[in-house]
Amino acid sequence: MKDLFSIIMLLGIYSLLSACFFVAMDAVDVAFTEAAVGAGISTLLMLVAITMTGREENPSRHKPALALVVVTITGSLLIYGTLDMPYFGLAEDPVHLHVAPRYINDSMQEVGVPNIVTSVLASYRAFDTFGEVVVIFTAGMGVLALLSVVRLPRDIAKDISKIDAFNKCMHEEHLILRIVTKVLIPFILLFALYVQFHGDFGPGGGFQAGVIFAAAIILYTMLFGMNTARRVINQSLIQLLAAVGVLLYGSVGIVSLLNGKNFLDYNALSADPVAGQHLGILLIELGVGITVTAVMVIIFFNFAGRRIDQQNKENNDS
Amino acid sequence: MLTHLPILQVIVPLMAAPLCLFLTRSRLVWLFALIVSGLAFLISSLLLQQVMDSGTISYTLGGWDAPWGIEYRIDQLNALLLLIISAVSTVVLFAAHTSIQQEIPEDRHTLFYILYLLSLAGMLGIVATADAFNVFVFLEISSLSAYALIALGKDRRALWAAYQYLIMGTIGATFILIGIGLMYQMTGTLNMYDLSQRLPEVDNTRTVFAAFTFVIVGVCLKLALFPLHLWLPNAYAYAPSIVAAFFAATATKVAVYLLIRFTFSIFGLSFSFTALPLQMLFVVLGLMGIFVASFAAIYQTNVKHLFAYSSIAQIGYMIVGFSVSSVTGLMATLLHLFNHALMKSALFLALAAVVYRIGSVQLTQFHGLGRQMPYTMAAIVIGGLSLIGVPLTVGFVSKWYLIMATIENGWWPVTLLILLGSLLAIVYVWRIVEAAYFKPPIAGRENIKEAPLSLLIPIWTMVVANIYFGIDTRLSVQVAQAASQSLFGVTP
Amino acid sequence: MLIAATIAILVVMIMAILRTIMGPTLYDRILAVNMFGTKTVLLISLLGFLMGRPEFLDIAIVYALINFISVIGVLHYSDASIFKRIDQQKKTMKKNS
Amino acid sequence: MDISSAVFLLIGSFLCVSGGLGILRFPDFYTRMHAVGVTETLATTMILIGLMLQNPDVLVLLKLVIILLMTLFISPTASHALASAAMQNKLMPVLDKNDANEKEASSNP
Amino acid sequence: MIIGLYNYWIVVVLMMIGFYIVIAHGNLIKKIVGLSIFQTSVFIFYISMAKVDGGTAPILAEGIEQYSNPLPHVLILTAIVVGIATTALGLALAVRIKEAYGSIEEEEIQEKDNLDC
Repeated sequence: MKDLFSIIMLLGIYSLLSACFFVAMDAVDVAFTEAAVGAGISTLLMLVAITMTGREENPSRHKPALALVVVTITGSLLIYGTLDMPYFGLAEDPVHLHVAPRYINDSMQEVGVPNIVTSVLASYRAFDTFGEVVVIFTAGMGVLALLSVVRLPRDIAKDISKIDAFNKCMHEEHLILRIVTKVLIPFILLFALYVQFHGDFGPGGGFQAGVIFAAAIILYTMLFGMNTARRVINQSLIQLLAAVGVLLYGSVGIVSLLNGKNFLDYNALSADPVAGQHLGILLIELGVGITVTAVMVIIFFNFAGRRIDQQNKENNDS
Repeated sequence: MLTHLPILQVIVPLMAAPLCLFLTRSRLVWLFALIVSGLAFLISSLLLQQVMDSGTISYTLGGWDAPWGIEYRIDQLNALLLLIISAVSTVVLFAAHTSIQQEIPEDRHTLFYILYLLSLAGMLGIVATADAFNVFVFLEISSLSAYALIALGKDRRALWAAYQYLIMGTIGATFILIGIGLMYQMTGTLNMYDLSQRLPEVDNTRTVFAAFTFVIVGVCLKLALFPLHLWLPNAYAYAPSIVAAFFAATATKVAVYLLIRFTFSIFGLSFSFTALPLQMLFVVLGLMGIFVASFAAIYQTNVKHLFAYSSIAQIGYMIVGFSVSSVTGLMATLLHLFNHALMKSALFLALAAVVYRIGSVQLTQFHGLGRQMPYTMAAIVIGGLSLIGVPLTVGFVSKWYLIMATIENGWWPVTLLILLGSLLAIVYVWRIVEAAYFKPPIAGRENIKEAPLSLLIPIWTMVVANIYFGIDTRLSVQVAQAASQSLFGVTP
Repeated sequence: MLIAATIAILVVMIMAILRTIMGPTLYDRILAVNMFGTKTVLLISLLGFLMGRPEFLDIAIVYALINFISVIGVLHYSDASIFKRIDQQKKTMKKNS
Repeated sequence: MDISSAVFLLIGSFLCVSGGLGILRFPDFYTRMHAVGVTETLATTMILIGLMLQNPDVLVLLKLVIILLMTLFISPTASHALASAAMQNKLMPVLDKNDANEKEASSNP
Repeated sequence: MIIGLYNYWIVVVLMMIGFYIVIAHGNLIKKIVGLSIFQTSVFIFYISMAKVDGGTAPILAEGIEQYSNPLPHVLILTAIVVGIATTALGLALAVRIKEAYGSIEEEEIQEKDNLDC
């Protein structure tokens, strides 16, 4: 298949399917994230990218022979490796016997959160999650470094005049889409908040909420235009927000350091350990949510902004 | 606060990176980053001292005990690595402000420092952690920032190099992830120490064998070991000079560290060297790396390319030392790790100075620079001598131990080949010397001045370190020996 | 009965995938993907009941949302954008003013 | 209760399958669109009502209602946007049978 | 054995499809798509090892004895984030490469580079 567009569609389907599989495998949190990220954000990013890079794959010249050899070797090594694997789904696999039982049996007393995934994510292995937030932050900064376009005050003034023109014709076009979106967006935001704060009890948490929040903003941007969105959401402010999320997460850790406990030990936050854990998880999830929202919006805005910039250049040339 | 040093080591640069966004002026951000990096250096020296005095330090994050929570575990090996990384980073950052003025557009400066600090924190995190999955997370932090930093280079080929690096690096990281998954599946744990306890029970299974292979291949991709090195030369050659200096001195070292950690500490010596014909494989690949890369280096016309290929050759030496699998061999590897960081940072910083003055690193542009930029060129010469392994430089010390190790093992042909490889180094270093000192200056470029002091100071810090550690080997040898002995389980 | 419904939906999903692969036009593909998304929402809800833990319907809500957003996104960024007309209108407006 | 739920689920499944057949067998984009657009909303409604009759607790019921409302909101909107996009880009419906065969043959290499 | 392991074999096949796309295809976007498939398959591998027969999602509720293993879920949540970060950065690079070289085919780019040298 040479058309990148359909390839990306199929990738979206693959992602949806794997998310269904995750649900069937009891990994509800993962399915949640995969749906929002794989089928939503990542497909969108790829679509924006191919509008800038062109849709057709050059039909010529693969080097299948070498690749096939490498793939066959790797694949057969993996198959060879699976032969001694503990069978799928048995309760006496080593995976289920060593570390995990403590999470399942004791996390309620130690952390006090019914969703075990959240308690492992945000407390037992909180430092991994900190790393994860930093990865996202890094990606945001990387995309900024690669794609950001310098906007002179002159351009911004021009944009504002464009918005006014845009607003005039807006009511005539796509009335249905715009109205439905306008109705939906508050609900989406509300739902994102629910996911953010309900993560202790059901699937969800800061990351998923952040992605949904960002998705709402992206939807708005697509329907009401980049310039309107830029006026609502200040670029440098959103960059600072990305930093604030990371710092919020980190400062929870610093506070526990200052209270004489180890980094990210939430018991330092309150006299009662479980209350401390609750507070800690709430704060760090908030940090995750803020950073993820901000970075997703940064990434999308920079891709879309680059595209508009390219179009403007083409227009000026012609 | 002293008990919290292991975590502070990583968290200080990590938290400083987002803070940079709040500072507006490029100079201010630079100062801040420099201070942070200096602080990291201070912490790592304190840590090394602590480890040498009182043995391994363990630090549990979040207060959860080891196999359940994430643990930081600092022994002599990591302490040495932490010191190398933070020291190089500090010296390189000192030169950054001057060097990036010409190579990176003004509006990207803050982002440059942020990514630099993130990359630093990522590498420190990989080294400090004792949790296999945490390694993967921090590996990605350092690599993602590395891709972006390399892509900041002026030449458009920087983009292509960064893209290739991204593909190769992600494949490597995914392989490591598969390996970790297989290990986890067999043992149910992710903590390195716990893994090393539980793997022997299952180490005759095919799954563990596959896990080992995947981890090794993944690490070798990051390491740029000979047949997998294709991403490295362009990445170093087209990245901004400062970035090249930082990565040439540290990035591959971290990968070597991972290799040592996985083979020696996690899978254990007896498994690692019996499951695969690893010893044979690595000696052959290492030696081939030395020769192929050295020959390639001889034919380069771009000096950054030349030194990048020389880096691949030096990795070959490290791998040979590693595959000898004796205390001396590993010690040679660790010493070479330390020494190569010193040499390469000096050399690439000197190249940064050349770029600052003449804007190019083509060999033909070097004509006559010996007289026009005497101090910079002298630094390149000393660094080059060190690469060759001339006595009184650090290069000699590590080559000496390497040769000792191979002789100890009775591998005479290998010893000879190592010496031969050093001869090749003479050829490529000579080409630079010839161009810089024995050719007349290019017409119309008579008034090239010496590099500014802000570049010369870091360059010469590294050069002096090259000579100092070549004469006074007590510190480096002592630490390397202690680390190597502890990995082999020998009590001194 | 839940199982029967699940199987029916799986069959329809396969049909949708076939249509996505076959094309022929871009819009057929978008239509098939959109349909696939809706069926995924149903499948997830059914799976929740099948496994006896229906409280995870949040995921289905997210799917419904994401599905909508991606259809809008696809239309927005496909070659034949519905938003082109607006751009053209804007251009003519600029010329006039 | 169980029986009514089963009936609703069955109707829903049937509509789903017929929609699926439609998308596979119909000759051109607009007819396919018609098949999907008509069945989709009703099928979803039926299946969701079937699930509601399974006797879950209040919160689950609420979520099902939300999903139902959202589908009722979203799927017609999406269909509308898709159809109008196709129309604006001058994708013409196939009007007689020979035309359909030709078109399929030409655009399906 | 077949019943016990078939799941992993399918995962291996999926992984290798992704891996093949990455190394065999010259189009930069397609390489990233391949990478994405490769990574998603690794996620599936992790998640399948967490499943316990008869277990349910690891969210505590009354009257449920058997839960699936939560740890791989946590790891994969982190890995998904890493995956999207890599994808975003890779796409950004591809866009810049298109601007600089006017192409996103590996071979054309290398030809242009050779011309430069």
